[in-house]
Amino acid sequence: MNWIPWLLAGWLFFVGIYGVISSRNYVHLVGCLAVVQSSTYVLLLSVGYRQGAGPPIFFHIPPGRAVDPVVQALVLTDIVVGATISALLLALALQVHKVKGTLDPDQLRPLRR
Amino acid sequence: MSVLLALLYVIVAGTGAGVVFSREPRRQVLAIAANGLALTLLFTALQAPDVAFSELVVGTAATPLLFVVVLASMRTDQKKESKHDVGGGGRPADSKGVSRCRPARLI
Amino acid sequence: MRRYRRLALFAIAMLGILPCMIGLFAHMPRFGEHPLPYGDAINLNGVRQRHVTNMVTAVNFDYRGVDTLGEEIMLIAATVGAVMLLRGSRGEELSARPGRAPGRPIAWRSTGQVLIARLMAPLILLFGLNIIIHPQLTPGGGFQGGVIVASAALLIWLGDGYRPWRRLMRSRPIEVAEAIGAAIYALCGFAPMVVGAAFLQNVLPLGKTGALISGGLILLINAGVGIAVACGFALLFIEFLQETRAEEEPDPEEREA
Amino acid sequence: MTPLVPLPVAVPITVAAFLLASGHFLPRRVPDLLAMATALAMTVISAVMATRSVSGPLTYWFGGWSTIGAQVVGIRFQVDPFGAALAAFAGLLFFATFIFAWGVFEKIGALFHVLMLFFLAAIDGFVLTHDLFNLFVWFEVMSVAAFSLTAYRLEASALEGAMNFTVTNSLASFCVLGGIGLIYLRVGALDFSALSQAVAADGGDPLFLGSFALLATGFLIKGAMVPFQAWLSDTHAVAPSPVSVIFSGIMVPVGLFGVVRLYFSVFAGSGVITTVLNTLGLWIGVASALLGGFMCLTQRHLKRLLAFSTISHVGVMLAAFAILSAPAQAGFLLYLLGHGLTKGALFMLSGLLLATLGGIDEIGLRGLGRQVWPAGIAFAVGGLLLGGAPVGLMDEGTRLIDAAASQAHRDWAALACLLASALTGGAVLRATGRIFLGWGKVAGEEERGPSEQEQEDANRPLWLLLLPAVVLLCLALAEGGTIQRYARLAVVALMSPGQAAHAPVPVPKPPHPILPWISTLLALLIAAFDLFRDRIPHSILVTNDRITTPLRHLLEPMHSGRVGDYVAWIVAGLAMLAIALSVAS
Repeated sequence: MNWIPWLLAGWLFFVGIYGVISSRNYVHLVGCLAVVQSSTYVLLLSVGYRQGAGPPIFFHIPPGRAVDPVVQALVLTDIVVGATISALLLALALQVHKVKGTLDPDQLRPLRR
Repeated sequence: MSVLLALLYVIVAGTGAGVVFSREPRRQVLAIAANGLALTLLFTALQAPDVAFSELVVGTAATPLLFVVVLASMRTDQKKESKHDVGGGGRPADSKGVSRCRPARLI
Repeated sequence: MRRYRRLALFAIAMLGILPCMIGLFAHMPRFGEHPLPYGDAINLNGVRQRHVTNMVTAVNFDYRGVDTLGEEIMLIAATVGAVMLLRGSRGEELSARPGRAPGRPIAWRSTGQVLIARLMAPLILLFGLNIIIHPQLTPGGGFQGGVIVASAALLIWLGDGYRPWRRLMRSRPIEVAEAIGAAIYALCGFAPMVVGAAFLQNVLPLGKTGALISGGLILLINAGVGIAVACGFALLFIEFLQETRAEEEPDPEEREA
Repeated sequence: MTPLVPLPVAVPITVAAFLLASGHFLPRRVPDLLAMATALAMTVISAVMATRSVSGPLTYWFGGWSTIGAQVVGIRFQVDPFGAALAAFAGLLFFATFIFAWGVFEKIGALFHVLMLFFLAAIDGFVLTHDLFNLFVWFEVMSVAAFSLTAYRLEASALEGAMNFTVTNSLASFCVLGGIGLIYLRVGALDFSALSQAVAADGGDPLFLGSFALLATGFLIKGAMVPFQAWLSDTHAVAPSPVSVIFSGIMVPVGLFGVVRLYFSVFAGSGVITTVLNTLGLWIGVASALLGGFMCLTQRHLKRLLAFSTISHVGVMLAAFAILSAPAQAGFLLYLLGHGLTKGALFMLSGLLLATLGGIDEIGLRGLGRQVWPAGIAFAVGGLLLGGAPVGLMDEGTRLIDAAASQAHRDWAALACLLASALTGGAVLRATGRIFLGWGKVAGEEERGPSEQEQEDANRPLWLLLLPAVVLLCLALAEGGTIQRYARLAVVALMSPGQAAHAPVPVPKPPHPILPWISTLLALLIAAFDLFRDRIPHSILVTNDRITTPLRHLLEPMHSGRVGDYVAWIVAGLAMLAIALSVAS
């Protein structure tokens, strides 16, 4: 049971990377990259979790035992930024499609030599 | 660790894999939204409402929307593409261009 | 590299990584039962020191405010990059003619759709604003609220169509507003230095814990982030949706058809 | 707390925000001037901090937070001479680049300046910070600004180069974030000092090793080391040349510096990690140096050639770091500065060729360079410097590295690095001879150059293009005595964070003075070999081919341009690090 969170983070990380490696479509690749990214969120939040503690919000309760707010702060901003980076990648994919008419990374080759 | 939490982890493992293994981009958009939803639930269970909220608006709404828009514009783009390419040799076959810049023997 | 060779390389690498990962897991502390000194320090002192009840906000905009400045910059850099990329090939002009995939019927908006969109847009907008202004108390804040606000504007597109939406969403002012969002953050950093405090030091009165106006500088910074995020996402939506439009002047051959 | 410390990060960001808001309304030249002034001001501020921090680190707590009890809750910058010197150098390079890019990016208004200023702020934050997550934030800002700058040309190759860059470097960020998660799991802190105490207490903890493997992977991807290097050549070749200047001159070396900083500030207490760096790190460095040098020689696209030479030289830097002794780190700093200046100048010169001659293909440009002969002289000087000529900063660094290597009984590494310099220098000199002197006719190959139109705007007078490159080269040629002494001071504070740099580390016994001459001679020979193929006996050519062809067949697939391949190699590299760490523990 105790391994589950770490195992999941590792699973998401490598399954996403597998997707990136085997992808035949840039749009699909961007989605896989987002999966890799989500693995880091899962890892960080699992690190900050504490058995039986509540969220670090003390609006109704007095300050005290709660899960770690630091990792949450780190992840929270990163999620939003991650979306904009996905957008950047999608914009790249869109332009690639316009210029080349294909999205298969294996059919494209950057400037050689 | 509660059973609920374990279950959510397993669900996320499934939806994450779903994103990777749905090779058809339009189907993948749905998988991405599902993955975002699963992550939202997991983050809520991990007592991180702020993060869950973030994941909810970004992972289930904004990102899938961008994907949909990109796919839509690629489809309209394809039409333009095919029109321009009539008799033009076709762009996807640019592998010819690659063979053009064949290396010189420099070493 | 051939595809199968690439996958073989990946498989071999995974064969190396997996035992290491298992060895690592064996040494991991028990899930949810290890000490979290940093988090505890914030949880125990945050409310007293910052007069806010949401510790995540306290960390984001106060204890680790510089990180968030960097994250905001990242967001702006990414949107600027995406906008630059999309605009690069077509300029900034606005076109209302939807691009169409061949063989797809044009779906007209029903009255109900328009009605729902018009009703929902202001509600969602208010919801987003509400999220933006309450991070000191409850979950939410500029990052989440900003995305919601930008999405609310999209409902105008759903309800009334592209042109009214674009008439409202001029990219130039939105760009300026995005920059102002970043500038607010940076200036909130500099302002305390004028009175001899550190960069981003929260020198404003903190207010009463649990009140709307509490947390001092946190509120200002958060508002700046909200503006930047809302405008950044609005710009992304504008530029991406613009991509689905056809060019303003239909090609002659198409006009014949 | 001196109020200077936050400025290198905060001022560029503020100016960039102002430019983003007002870029459309300002007269055309204002963004140029403002960006230049900012870069120059940051250079000065960083230089002041560099001198001041010699007597002890300048610590700055952001937001006024330091500790609650024993727990660090804030973020601090701890300015040490090493980091401040890098920040000053970054400012200088950006200043020169802004001059060089005067008016190039008019199409996008002030956006180029906005992104570049974000970039500068990120580099400064990266080298000054004393907090692990903050390091990650600046690392990622650096990446994102760089992603956006790469694809400016919107040609197919630029887009694909940018794609590969974005995907690989995003993975680098994820690896770093994962590493942060693992170390936070054990220590529950992010401040370097707390982390280093924890590591010193139990250096063999698998969590620390795993964390290091991920962090090192992330930074080595950015540092373009074997086997993570493939993205670099695609990206540098297609990025606009002012951007390439920054990439090669500072971004990639600073990525490597991430490992240096992390090792000395956090992981130095772990014997396992020290062993692994000392062996595997050295091999990776030497392998990158040789691979870069060899691939460099096989290129005909000038910017791609220079990109591979960057891999080679950064490999030398990694090898220097991996020796782990103090003089080697001083050599690292000097080499980094010298290389950044030289390589920056060379990228500017290739940008000049793109602007004036409209091409970048070495063979296609054969003899055409005569019109811009002053650039040819500068090119030759750059080639000689890369080739290890016994003058200037790079040579000063090389001598320290060689001395440290022989002190640590790693002479073979020094010799391999010498060979690598000769290879890259030879390649650049060959290109010089071909483009500017018209030597080395390759019949029938002229037409086979890259077919894509790559010309950059030629809206600047020649002298304006040439000036920054020449200034950078002059700086690279400068007598390195003072800087060498400063570098030897700086490493003291680098290697024992928080301490003052009291006395410079002593210079070890210098290597034989003939070594740099051998390297230069070798470079000239390599260049001559390629340029005068027709006069070389056939049997030698055949033997040469017999050696190089298998090597090329081995190495070229690594740089296939397919992002899947690159990512597969990244996983392989991660596996290599993980296995090495678990074997050593």
